[in-house]
Amino acid sequence: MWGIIFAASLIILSFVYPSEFLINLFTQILIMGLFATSLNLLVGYTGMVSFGHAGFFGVGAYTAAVILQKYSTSVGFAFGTTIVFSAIAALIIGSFCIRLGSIYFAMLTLAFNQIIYIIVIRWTDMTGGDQGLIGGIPLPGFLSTQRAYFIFTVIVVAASLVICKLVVDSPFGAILKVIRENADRAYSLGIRVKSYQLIVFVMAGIFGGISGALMSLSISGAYPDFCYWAKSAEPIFMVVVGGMNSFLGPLLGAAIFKILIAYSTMYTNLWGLIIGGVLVLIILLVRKGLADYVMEFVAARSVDGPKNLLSPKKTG
Amino acid sequence: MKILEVQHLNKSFGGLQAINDLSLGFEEGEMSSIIGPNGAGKTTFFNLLTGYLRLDSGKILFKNQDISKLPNYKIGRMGINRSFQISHVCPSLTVFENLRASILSKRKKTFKFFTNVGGMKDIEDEVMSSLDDINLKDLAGTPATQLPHGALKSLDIGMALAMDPQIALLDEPTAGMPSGDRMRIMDLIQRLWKQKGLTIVFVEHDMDVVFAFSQKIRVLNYGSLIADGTPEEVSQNPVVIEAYLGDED
Amino acid sequence: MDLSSLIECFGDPGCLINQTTSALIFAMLLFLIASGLSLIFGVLGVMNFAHGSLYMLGAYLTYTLYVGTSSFSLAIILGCLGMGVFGVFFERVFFKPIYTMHILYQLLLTYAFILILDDVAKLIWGYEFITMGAPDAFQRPPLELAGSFIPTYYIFVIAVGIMVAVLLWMFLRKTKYGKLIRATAHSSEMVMALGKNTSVVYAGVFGLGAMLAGLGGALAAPIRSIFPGMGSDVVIDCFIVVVVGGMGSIPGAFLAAILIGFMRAFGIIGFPMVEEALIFILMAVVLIVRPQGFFGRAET
Amino acid sequence: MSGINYKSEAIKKPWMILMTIALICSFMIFSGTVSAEPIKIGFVSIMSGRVAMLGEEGAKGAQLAIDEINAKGGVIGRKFKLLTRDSTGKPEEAVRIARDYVVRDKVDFIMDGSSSRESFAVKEVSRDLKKLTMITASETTANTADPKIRTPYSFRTARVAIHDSIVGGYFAGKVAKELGLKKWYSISPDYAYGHDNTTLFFEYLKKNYPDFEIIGQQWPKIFEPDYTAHITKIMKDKPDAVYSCLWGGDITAFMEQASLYGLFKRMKFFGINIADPLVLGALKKGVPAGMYTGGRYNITMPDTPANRTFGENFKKKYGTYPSNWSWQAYTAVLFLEAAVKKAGTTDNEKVIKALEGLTIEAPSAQPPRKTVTMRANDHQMIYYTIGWAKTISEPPYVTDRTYMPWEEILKEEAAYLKKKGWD
Repeated sequence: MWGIIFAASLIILSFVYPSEFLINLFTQILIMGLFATSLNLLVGYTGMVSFGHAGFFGVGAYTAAVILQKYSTSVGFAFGTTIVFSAIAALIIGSFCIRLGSIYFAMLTLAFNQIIYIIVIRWTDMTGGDQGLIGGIPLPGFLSTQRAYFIFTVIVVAASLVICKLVVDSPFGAILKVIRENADRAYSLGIRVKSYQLIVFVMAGIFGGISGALMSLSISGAYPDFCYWAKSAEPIFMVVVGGMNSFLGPLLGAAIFKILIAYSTMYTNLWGLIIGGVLVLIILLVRKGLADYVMEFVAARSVDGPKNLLSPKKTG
Repeated sequence: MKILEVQHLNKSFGGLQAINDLSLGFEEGEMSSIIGPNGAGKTTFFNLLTGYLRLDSGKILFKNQDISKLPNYKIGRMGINRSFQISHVCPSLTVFENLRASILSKRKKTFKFFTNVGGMKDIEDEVMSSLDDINLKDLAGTPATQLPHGALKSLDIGMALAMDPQIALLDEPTAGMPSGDRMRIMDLIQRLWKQKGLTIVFVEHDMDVVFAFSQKIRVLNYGSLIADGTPEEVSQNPVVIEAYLGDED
Repeated sequence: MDLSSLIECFGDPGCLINQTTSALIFAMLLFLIASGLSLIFGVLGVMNFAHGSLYMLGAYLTYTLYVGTSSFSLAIILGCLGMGVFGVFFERVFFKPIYTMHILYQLLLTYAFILILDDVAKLIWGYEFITMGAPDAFQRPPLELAGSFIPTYYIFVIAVGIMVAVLLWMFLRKTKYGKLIRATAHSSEMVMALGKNTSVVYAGVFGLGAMLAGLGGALAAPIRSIFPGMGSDVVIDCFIVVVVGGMGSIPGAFLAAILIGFMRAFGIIGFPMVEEALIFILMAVVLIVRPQGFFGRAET
Repeated sequence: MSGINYKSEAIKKPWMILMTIALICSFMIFSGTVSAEPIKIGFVSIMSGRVAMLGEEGAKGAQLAIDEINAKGGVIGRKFKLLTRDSTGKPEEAVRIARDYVVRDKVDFIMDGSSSRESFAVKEVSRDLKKLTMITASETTANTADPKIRTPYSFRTARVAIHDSIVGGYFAGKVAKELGLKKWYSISPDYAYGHDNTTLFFEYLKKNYPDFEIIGQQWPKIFEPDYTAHITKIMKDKPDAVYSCLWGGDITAFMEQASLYGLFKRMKFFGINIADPLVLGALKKGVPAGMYTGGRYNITMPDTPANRTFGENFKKKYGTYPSNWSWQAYTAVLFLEAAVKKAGTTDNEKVIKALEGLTIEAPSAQPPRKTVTMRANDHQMIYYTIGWAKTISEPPYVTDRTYMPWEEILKEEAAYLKKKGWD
């Protein structure tokens, strides 16, 4: 399975070329890559544009952090509870959101995202309020070094990506694509569109929560920024820049985003100009994610000449 | 035995009475057509039958079971499948993937999460055979957006027929085709109709096609049934001639 | 949750007027910005995240003009016109290509402009927060009414807000251009079919929206501190107003802004810690129960 | 159009640094002195968005100190070099940058100039990688007072909420006694610093002036643009005095809106953060007189020659007077210089030993002292200037400054720590 090869190669890489800088950077790239891929289950595969995905990132981050800080020392239990809580949150929010179409769906997810943010800010004794969860998160011995945590992240992210890939390539995934393309047709084929949308929404919430938990353990703390609406824009950046129609597009987008921020903050305080500029260029000129562009380029070369390179614009 | 029956159906949009006290039934295994001027309520009637629209009053019976309140996906699952006036296909998916959706839904294999859909041999074979039925086998790999109009229409129809429907409601299957292609696609539909013993209802404007392929013809005008009978009866029916055929030669 | 002081406040006229004025001032500023956003969404069908940045640029522009000309009225007028021109330019260059794009690209492009415009503001006006201070004409002591205090500047802003609301409504209802805009909102293909040049309408609408946001910024400048990034919080409140009021409807935006203004003003007394959450819950409820909001068109 | 500001220099800055380093290196090679690596300090803070002044002002203060030290030939034969990076306000970025400083740039010390949230995240990095970190901005008491949270590797040269509150309560108690201010109100931002500072202030006010009552408290969210609803509520309750620890853009917005309501004419206002030069500089319409402000940092508080020269040097280099974040970063570099000189090496363990209990001369020492000290047990700087004053409408905007002797401050602090079980 290519998933195992992908994970093994990263781990070997971390030993052969042990620059800690890259390890820290790649840990965060992988975490944000999983976060973006979980959003792409909704956006790229089911056509549901959610602008509130950071809510689940925050739920995951705080659940794992609070449990490890106060209630237990087992990372497994923390992740288990994270999955359960993220699933519940996604179920509740999803059951409301799937009734609405495109722009209203985006607005409702944004509203729920901010409600989670305000709960986190106001519930000071559990979440530390505006301050965030301070005092560090005790990690068990085997996770104490940066490299150990990197390997842990690689394993968790690779496993999650493999599961996502299986689901996307399964019959369920095929039906999701039909729902994205033409929900009316799906109904006439006897497909209960709403339940598929809810299931994929919950799945995206779970993996969003897992990436949140990975992040809070990696920086040993959870902060309200994780569930602020601006955080929801980051995975959308990664999905669009990386490419919506290819499975690893969002992961590539996460790498681009993180590397762009890492190097732009090194030389200037105007990182907003750079990130914004890159985005405008990609949207106005390239109009496709990087991975999609490459895939189409390759596809055009092999099958039937360059004519379908200029595939018609994706209609709204 | 009437497989699908409608009793005193009414549907109005604001002031406009789209369907006016309509009652008719479809015999099992029968290939019948519905004709009428534009705006006669043909598509509205199909939308009501398949649950895309809620009826104001009246009853829809499928094998004597009242389905007027059921949602569209339940009706679709029971075997009442349709094609659309403007073909509803999945643009960026390939022809194969489009049709596979019908087969998967028919075989109730959509809720499988971890088996690779590419590897399901039985499904693949069935899709290929359905493609063969509608002569689209060689276009299996091309995305729907790049299909010529004729192929697009047959894909739309194919997706409905692939469901082995109890009754297939085809909304203007030959719309926008030159007359030669029309006959060819109707022959194809007729062949499948005989081969699989389906019940087919199709909406059509081209009178040659109507009279060539319908065992029964229903004429709708302003939402009410003005004629219902065999092609011969309908062609002599004065009301139809006056309201619809008019100066038809 | 202390409902007692809320009930007590309803009893005491002074407190009632106080909280009403603070509700109205918040509502009017919010309405000016949100009306532009609603108009742009109604006609262009694009949810413009960068609208908050237009409000910020309006505030900065007015501040600079006020420092330059030291006449508040001139600063406001030029500030608004400047923003109108900027809006037209902004639409022609950046927005034109995205109308037919997938809604995801639209959201992200407008979000990208928040980042860009914030940094542009930081480059030009520096990172420190700036306060313009109320112009001398309004330094007079507040109006006393039955134990309540209403600053003169707030009366001015509320008056301007209501005036603009009426003017905008009449403009859309009565004038030729207004009808053209509403027709384009309804279906741009039809208007194009009638031979009207919709791109002029689009540019005009965006310019008008930017001007309204600029006016909001200009009026907010004297009483709020101006800093790069002040737009991004306001834009969320604007979305609530647009959604609750009904996407594309100006009267809806006016009513929703006032509702949210009152919820804030009296929420602070009744439910001090959660009044912000209440507003988002309102947005969620409206989206679920009646997605088209008060007066919006039901989604066909 | 106010001229292009410090920002464009920032873009030129990397080239300037590169050039100066090239010069220094070439100079070192030719002069044959021990050509040593510069002592690198990694400064991480937020330099964009709403609170960009935290990072920008901190970096300016640190750079000024470094330039002064390097001009005198540096310390143990090596010059200092400051690396600055913007955490963009994201905690995970602050952590990643702090780790990069240690791992890639091999910095000798980290300087954490970020707001409370990111500073707690960076603290975990200093604990994790055992790297000496100077906290120069976060004022939340728990950062150094709470044994569970503080780490042996971090020191703080920022003022602490507990000290501010003790002095505030002491000063306000005196004024309240004089003017009989019985009914008090508070409006502070709803986050750790806001709650921490306000509750402690009232605790110490009670110690100095027992018979007062709090008739109401408001907690607007941080960066709230519109305080009118809060102001009208306060005006309704008609307190005698209002305490607030709003700061930066929030306090200016609040004062603008409150002066329209004439709030300051109806009640005394105790704003601990009014005297910050950024706030005073921003208040175009002049500062309303008769308010009471905490000293925070001001060129005239303390009114000593050392502080005056520091202020003038800062203005010469950057065109504006230093703010609270500037002198705290400046003092942090002075501490590092003295500790490295005393330890004779930049090895963190030894420098930590040298730093504990170290006393150095600093412009911000509270008269009569000229020095500030880094306390050994909780790594917190003490003896810095905390005073209160009354505001007047002309520069320097503050008059009749009063200070509380540090002995008493420390006594009160000890009592507080015992009560909190943190001693």
